Amino acid sequence: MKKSRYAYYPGCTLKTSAKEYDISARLVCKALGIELEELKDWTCCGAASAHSIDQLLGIALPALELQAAAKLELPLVAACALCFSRLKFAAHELKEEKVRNLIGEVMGKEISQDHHYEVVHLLQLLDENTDKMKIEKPLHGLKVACYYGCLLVRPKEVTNFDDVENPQTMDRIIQVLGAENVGWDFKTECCGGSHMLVRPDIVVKLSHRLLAQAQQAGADCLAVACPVCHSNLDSMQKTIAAKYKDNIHLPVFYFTQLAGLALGLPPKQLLLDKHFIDPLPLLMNKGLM
Amino acid sequence: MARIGVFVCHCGTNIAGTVDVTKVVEVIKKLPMVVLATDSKYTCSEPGQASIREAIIENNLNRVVIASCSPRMHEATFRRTVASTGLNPYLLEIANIREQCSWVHSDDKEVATAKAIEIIKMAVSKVIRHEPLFPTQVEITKRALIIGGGITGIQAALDIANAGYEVVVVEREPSIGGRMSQLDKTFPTLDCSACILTPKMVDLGQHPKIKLMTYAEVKKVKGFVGNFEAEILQKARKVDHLKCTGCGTCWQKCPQKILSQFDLGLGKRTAIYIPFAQAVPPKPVIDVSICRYIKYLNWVATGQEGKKPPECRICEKLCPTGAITWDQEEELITEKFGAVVVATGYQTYDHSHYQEYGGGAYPDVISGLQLERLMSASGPTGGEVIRPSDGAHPKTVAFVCCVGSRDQQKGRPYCSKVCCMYTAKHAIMLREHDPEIQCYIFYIDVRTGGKDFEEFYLRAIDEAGVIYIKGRPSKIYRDGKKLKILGEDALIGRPVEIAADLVVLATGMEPSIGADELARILNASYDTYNFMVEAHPKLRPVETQTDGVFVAGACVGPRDIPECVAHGGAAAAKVSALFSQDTLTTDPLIAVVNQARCIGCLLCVAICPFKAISYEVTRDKRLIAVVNESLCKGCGLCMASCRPKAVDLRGFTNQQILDEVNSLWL
Amino acid sequence: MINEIRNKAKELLEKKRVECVIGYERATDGLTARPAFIYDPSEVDRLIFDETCVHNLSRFLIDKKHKATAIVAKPCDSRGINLLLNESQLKRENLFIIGVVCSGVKKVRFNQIEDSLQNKCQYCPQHVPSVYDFLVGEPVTETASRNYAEVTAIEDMTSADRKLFWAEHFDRCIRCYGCRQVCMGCYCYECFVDELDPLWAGIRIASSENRMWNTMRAFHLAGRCISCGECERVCPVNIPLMLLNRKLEKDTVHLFDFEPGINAETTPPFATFKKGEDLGISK
Amino acid sequence: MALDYEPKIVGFLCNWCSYAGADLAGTSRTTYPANVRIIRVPCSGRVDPLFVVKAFQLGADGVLISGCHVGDCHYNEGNFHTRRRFVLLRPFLDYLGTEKERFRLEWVSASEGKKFSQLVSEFTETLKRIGPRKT
Repeated sequence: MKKSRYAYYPGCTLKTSAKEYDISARLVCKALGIELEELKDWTCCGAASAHSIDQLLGIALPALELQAAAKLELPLVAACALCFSRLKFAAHELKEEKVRNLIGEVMGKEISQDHHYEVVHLLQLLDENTDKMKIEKPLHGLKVACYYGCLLVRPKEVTNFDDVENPQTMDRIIQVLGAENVGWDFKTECCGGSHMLVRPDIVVKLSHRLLAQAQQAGADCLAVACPVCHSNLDSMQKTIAAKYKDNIHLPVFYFTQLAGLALGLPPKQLLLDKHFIDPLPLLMNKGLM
Repeated sequence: MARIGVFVCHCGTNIAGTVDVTKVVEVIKKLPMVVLATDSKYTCSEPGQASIREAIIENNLNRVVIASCSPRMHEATFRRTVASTGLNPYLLEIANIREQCSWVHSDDKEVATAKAIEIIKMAVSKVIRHEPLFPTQVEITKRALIIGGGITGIQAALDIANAGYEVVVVEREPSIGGRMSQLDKTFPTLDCSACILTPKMVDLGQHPKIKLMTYAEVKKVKGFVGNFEAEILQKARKVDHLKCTGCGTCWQKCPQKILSQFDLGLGKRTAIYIPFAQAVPPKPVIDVSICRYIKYLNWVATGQEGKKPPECRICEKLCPTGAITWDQEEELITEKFGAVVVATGYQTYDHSHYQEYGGGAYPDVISGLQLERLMSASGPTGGEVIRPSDGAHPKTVAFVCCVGSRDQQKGRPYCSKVCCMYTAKHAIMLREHDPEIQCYIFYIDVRTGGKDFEEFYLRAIDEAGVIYIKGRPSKIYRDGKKLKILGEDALIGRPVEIAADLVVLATGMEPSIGADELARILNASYDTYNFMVEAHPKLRPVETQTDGVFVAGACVGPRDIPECVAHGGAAAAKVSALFSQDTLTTDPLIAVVNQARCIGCLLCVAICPFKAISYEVTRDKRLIAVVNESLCKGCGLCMASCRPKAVDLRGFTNQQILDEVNSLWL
Repeated sequence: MINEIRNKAKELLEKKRVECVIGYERATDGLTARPAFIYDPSEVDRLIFDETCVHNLSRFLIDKKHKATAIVAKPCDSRGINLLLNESQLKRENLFIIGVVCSGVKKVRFNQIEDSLQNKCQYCPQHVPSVYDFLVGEPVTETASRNYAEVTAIEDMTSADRKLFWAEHFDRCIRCYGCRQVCMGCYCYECFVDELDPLWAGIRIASSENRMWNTMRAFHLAGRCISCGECERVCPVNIPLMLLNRKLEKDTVHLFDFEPGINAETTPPFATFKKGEDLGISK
Repeated sequence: MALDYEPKIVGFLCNWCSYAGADLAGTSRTTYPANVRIIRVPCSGRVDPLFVVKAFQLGADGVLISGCHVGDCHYNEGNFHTRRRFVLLRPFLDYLGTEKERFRLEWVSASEGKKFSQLVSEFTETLKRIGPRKT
């Protein structure tokens, strides 16, 4: 059901390496008349590390945010795919009374027995509100490869986001923005995620395949919904191109940035200049700036 | 006045060890109408039974209670014993004082004895109300209906017909032959499928006792074992098969073409067509959905809107025997049968559900069955294996096993059984087609349970140099002209990438479309995947819960050819055994209606799971329920729902059950 | 209103559309009503309809299954007709239903009429008959809401109290079977309670036998009682029989979402089932 | 509560599953209290509510109806109807003062001998706890 007010969980990266995602997201939601109420003193969701070390911790951390949102009696929206995944997992696990009690124990406080936590991703939020979008500058001529990453869609029974192999949520939004969404096969393949820190070689290999495929599919840029994917595809791109000696050059946007552009928000505000692969030339010669 | 004899069995120490049998006998002796109560070591033994027979005659007993093991154990035995003295076998009641008393109360002899006494009291109070019952006889129509003309149906039909009984085979396609006719060769012998199948098809087509109805469907079946009545819809062929000689001029000249279902979209067929060269009957039908003249007729009928289709009629002009009959319409034919064999077989899983493998999206990602058509000498490419996309000859071919099998995600958790072997077969045959072809097979497990299967699999590795990779691929995508398969070799734990020219998905089996609908028509049950459910998975594999309805072949579950043939034969044997009797004996433990009490609310008609209750109008214009004795299975649902207690169940009457309850407080 | 009924009755009888019109007429006491069977067009003026017309006349139709008959039906009576149609006790084509809009009928005791509605009317939301061929009266707007207050009141007792509560009532029962005779749902030729072999309920007037009778009478009407309240009205010892019927009605609505008499087609709850339904007993 | 009190349970068991299950309990020699008296019926759907009411009237402390698991009915649909009758009858008897703990419907398959013996033990326990029925 459509709502106009949401509890907002930015997550660590959006405060640091992915500022542009956070800011563009807030701006776009504002433009659509959607109120985002940031959770008070939120903690890390535990992504990537916590749950791979300690199952319980992996649920307890996001459970905190779920509780906070429940107190506000608002559905919780997450921007980062990893956070989204963790929150969804927690919500899924907390359906079990056993788990609820256990978590209550470790958190040292009574946790609400009402276990219908509503968690949505920013993509779903925008997709629901495309009708509210007043397109000032349609992104005509821009060929976008929508990249969802692996965590939004999997496992289906937990995230229940969209088709696992060929999701459409972002594509729909991109179309509304006036851009062209190219069909390609790697929408939900892994980019290497947090391996960037320990096994960059893996990331280079996987991300290269993604970029190469996107380019082969005729895309002239990528749209993503996850800060980790973004940093892999954007910041590693030069390294990748060098290693594989091919002329890959694909600006990587957050879908919120593209939305912002189309809604006529000033590019500066959207921090389009914060990317490693400078998207401005592309936007210029497409006459979008 | 009932004269009851009670026989308490020691069952060695099984009962006597826990229950004080002598005490029991003492108590039971004193019950009204009990003229004899005695015990014996082993009642079921010959001497035990003999003593019962003597006792019945000496004391001229007219009711017998045997307190021993569970009735599920020896009721039948003791019924025979009783019957052998001339007493009606249904005047017997078993008191279960072993399984439900001595064995479960071994810890307390007193309690067990007291309980045994009560159990026997219950039996006594019930047996008093037993009445002599007599099985009834019904005539049998010695004529079998076979639904499905695949190898299973063909086998069943031939066997029944050769046993001397009439058979009607109903096939929904224009020709019999089923899936097997689409195959090129069969594992593990690699003998040509057509060569072993077509002779059987011809035999069936020419058998004097078999009536073949192709292009027809079973729409309705009513009645019961021995006396079914089926409505069969004969679709309009627009061709008079009595006149047609099958010369083939029409389908050679017909200008209207469409992708052929038989070739799975790899080849074309005409509007007037036979599905394949060796079709039986070898006579065409007109596909009214595309025929130009039919289109023209519809155009005229619908007030000539839009562009005028050509008035083709070429087939009609060319037909030497004037067999084309445009006015031929579909007709509903009603036939009587004594038994039905369901052999509707399977279809392969639609691989377009596997987007991650580009199923349906990439022309060069094909199903196993499509490869069969490509390899078949009578197939669309005349046996030349080429890539559907560009006609190039593939040099690297990758197979993926368990597509639509063993996959929870796709709702197909079961193993389709044949894919491992047919994939090995494909690999071997591809090598024979072109020695330069390198095959890779991605598998979860290679299952070779069958005669010569393992050897065949090894042959694929040793002779055809197939490379088996353990693990289900994660993705298949187009990379230039090639298809990239991403997977993991689970044995070495490394990711693997293979660039192939052609990818073959070993699609699994699922029941043919409409299997569930047919099951409902036959009042037979089907599982969540719409496979038919056998009466018992081990002991009654070709029967269903509905008497007279048999199932065979792949409509019950994934099966290979020899199994299907065996099941077809098994079903045929059951049918023949049924037909070898002149009448059917029905169990007398069924519902009876007291017409004087019946108020005709017809609640029972609605409830009966076997449609065994109908109604009729009496002379005084009252509606009353009537039980069909051959359909009634004696479940008792009707009497439990009958307010005026107008219907009752022989052997478990209201009075009897009530008396059993009462006896506990007497 | 009454003239409409009389004219329609006259017309039906004159045109030989029906052989008999079943309605109400003034009883000899001059104030209560009683059932009337009109065969002669000239007698239609005997017919009346007002707040004293408490009886559910649909029961009389059962004997006229094969005769063309017209009947004056209040909403509750009309539900009865639907039930009988559903249980193939009536033939619709032989039936002409003069439906009357009803906003409740008065409590009637012997030869006096109290100035309050019958209990059944106080929670009856229906004012227009479910089925009719000809409707008389102005539609009423305000509707009572169906409520099971007095049922839940009993549910909330401890089972000991409940047992006591019913024991007190059932002990009074004299087994006159008036409740059965007046009920249009109790049309069995031979009621289970009259059966001797098997003997479901003893003939002696003992509380356990009475309990047996009252339990099964109600249960045989489970999913069938259309709450016309006749059983309770005729009970000479004032056993609150509707409390039994309405408990079952409450559960039937709740569990099977079924209300008897709304139409003649819907399959009653005991004649069908849903494979997936849980009904709150799955383990 | 008087511990020496031995409740009497009338058990209506369907011939194909539950009665066989009870037999299995015997064959595998699992012991359970001797408080249940088993009446064999072809199908749990054969059990007329009258039998239940009658059993209670006569003085049964508990009544058990047991049949094949839903979907496994030998007669395909029998237990679906049993279920519908039960869910209406049980609360009704409770309404009339017969505690609902005294009336149970349980699915016991032919292979669940253990389950049956546990069921009887547990049922007997419950009945002992709530004590004799005062009629």
